Amino acid sequence: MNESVGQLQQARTADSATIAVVRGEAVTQLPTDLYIPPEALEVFLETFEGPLDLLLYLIRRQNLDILNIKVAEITRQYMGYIDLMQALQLELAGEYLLMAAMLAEIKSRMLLPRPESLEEEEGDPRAELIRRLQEYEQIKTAAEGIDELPRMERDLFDVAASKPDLVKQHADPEVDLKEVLTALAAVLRRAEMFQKHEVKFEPLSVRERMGDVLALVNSQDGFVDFGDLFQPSEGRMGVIVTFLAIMELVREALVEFVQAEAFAPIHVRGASGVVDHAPVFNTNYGGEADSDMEAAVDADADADSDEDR
Amino acid sequence: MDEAQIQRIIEAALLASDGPLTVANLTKLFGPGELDEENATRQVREALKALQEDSADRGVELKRVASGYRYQVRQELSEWVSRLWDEKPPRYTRALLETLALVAYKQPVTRGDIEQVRGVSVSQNIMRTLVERDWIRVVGQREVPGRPSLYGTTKTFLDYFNLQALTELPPLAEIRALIEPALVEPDESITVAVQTTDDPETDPESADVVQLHSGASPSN
Amino acid sequence: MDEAQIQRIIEAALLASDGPLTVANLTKLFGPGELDEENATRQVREALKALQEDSADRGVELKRVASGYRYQVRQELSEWVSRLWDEKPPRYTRALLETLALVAYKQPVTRGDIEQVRGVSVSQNIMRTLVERDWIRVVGQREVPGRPSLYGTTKTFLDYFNLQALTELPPLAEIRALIEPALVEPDESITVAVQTTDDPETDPESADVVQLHSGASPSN
Repeated sequence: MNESVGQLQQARTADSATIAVVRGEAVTQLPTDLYIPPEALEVFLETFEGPLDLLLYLIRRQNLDILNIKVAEITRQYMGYIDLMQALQLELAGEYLLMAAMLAEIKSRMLLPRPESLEEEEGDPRAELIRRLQEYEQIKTAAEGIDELPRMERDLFDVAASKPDLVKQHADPEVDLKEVLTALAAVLRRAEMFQKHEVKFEPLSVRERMGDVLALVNSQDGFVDFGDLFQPSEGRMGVIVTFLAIMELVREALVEFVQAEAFAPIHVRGASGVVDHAPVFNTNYGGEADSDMEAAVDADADADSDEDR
Repeated sequence: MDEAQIQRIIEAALLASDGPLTVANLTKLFGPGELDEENATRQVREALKALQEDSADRGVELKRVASGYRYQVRQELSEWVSRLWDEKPPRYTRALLETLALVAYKQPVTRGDIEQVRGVSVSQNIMRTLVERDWIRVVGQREVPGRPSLYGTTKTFLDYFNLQALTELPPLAEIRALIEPALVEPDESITVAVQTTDDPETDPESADVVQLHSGASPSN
Repeated sequence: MDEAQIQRIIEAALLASDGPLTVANLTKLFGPGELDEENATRQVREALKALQEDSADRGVELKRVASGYRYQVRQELSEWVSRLWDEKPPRYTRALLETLALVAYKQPVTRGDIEQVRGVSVSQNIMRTLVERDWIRVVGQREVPGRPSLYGTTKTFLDYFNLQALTELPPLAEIRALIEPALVEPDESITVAVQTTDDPETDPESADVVQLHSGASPSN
């Protein structure tokens, strides 16, 4: 019997006179190999995490190899505890009784001679118990290992400096091009439900150039030399696209041509909405020609040819 | 206890504490005999001074405030540090994305043109947002009553979506295929999925699935 | 941006942040052009390395854990720093630690698996505590009748125990080691903490801890 249990027992005997205990001596009512006084038994029991833990303790206390359990002896001790707990009317978890039954069964099987064939079939009745004990001890050790790891709040502490005044930053939403295309698909579906005619789109190259031309015309006080709209460096394709863009702008009455007299320089200006200059280029740019023009572009430029009609 | 250790303890305590600590608070951290009994306060003050000098060129500085000493992040770094708390940017509405798509594919267009195709009115707000983002711009006016603005896309728009020119946008045929998927070959269809929000935490190095080796030496 | 400034910003961010930050988090703090576009990650890693070296002799250390980098008080200074608080750090029962160990080493596991190994029922309370601390979480269901939840550990668990990955857990003892009697010292004692229920006056150091000596040596 050790000191702390002794102290505990002394503390407890003050209000519990059921069993007299002499310090350092095993109590007569208890099995001789139990070194725990009954007063301490409840605390003792609470220190175990269950029947496997208690069994492990009993085995370790005898310095026994798990593989070499003297089942009879361990069973006797284990039963001793169970009896004692019941005698003291301690609340006993069902798992302890289950283990008691298992131990009793193993013990009886060890004692009874069995036909060899059956023995081979079922193996050592202790094997399952040993496996469980090993598995449990492994986890018990692992839990102790985790408990020893340096951890926050006990061995390590989080640190923080006080924050500066935060600068409120406004971020623009991110958009994936696919989202834009999905949105377009949705709007096209809707448009086709509501409208008889197909929504018509010009080739994108022309559309883009239309915007550029319009912006250029408007940036130059709405008056630009026709020739200045073309970039010879873009080559034939570029010139055609620009030309188509100007034609389309004229057709949509967004720009108009101005020529002072025959063979004079042609100028392009933002449409005024009022036709007041005498020689104005023909703005009656028909739909048929439109398709021809686009066909021309398609024939020349692969990049544009896949545009939907 | 040597000065370096006193400084280490004070630095650690100031950073671990939830609020500022006074010289008295700090002095109490030391056990009997760890500071000179007569000079304890002076020793702590000297350590604070040394730590203050030491932090002169660092990201945090040791400051004395009304209720004691504390480490604080340098105000001039707040521009960067603030980004830790940046709110996720809001997402654009479907109406805005549709409007943007129509400007891109049908430019130059007026708001009225867009409304006609979408079948619903386009709020001035949407146009303003797109202009402020510098994705669309006014390229002119249509000479009809009211002289509505004509919109086109900008260079910024192309840059944002990583396009050299509008012609790099998928042709409308592909967009239409999104409506009638049956018409395209399965492996030709472009997969269009709205990106789910990315998890900014994701670090490829710290995956959740880890192999457990029992007995193996821990990897770095 | 020069290295010193990158280091200052990263140090400030790590000290201002409420939790660990990944390299990706840190890289995002910088605006366009502030880091080399191609080497941004490497620059951040180098700054972290420099800060780690720089903190070698200070009160706090820069440590990498599962969910990123964080500054923390050096373990050897916890003796002093813990005096800042009156409260004792939380203690965990053996039942909780064994349950945690089973989830950590055998994940994914069901409550039934845990009960099987421990030989006793696992209280709902323990599972709830572990989930609320965000140390374990449900990672799926086992496809058997009743579809019991499968549990696994989280990054928060690793962070709390100062680990980068599960592989850093102490290796599970070999089964063979368990059955060598030589490993058990005769007078090895089991220290067991018994949780008291409600008496706040009780000093945990005295009454609640019972020494159970497995050896036979009687004390005087």
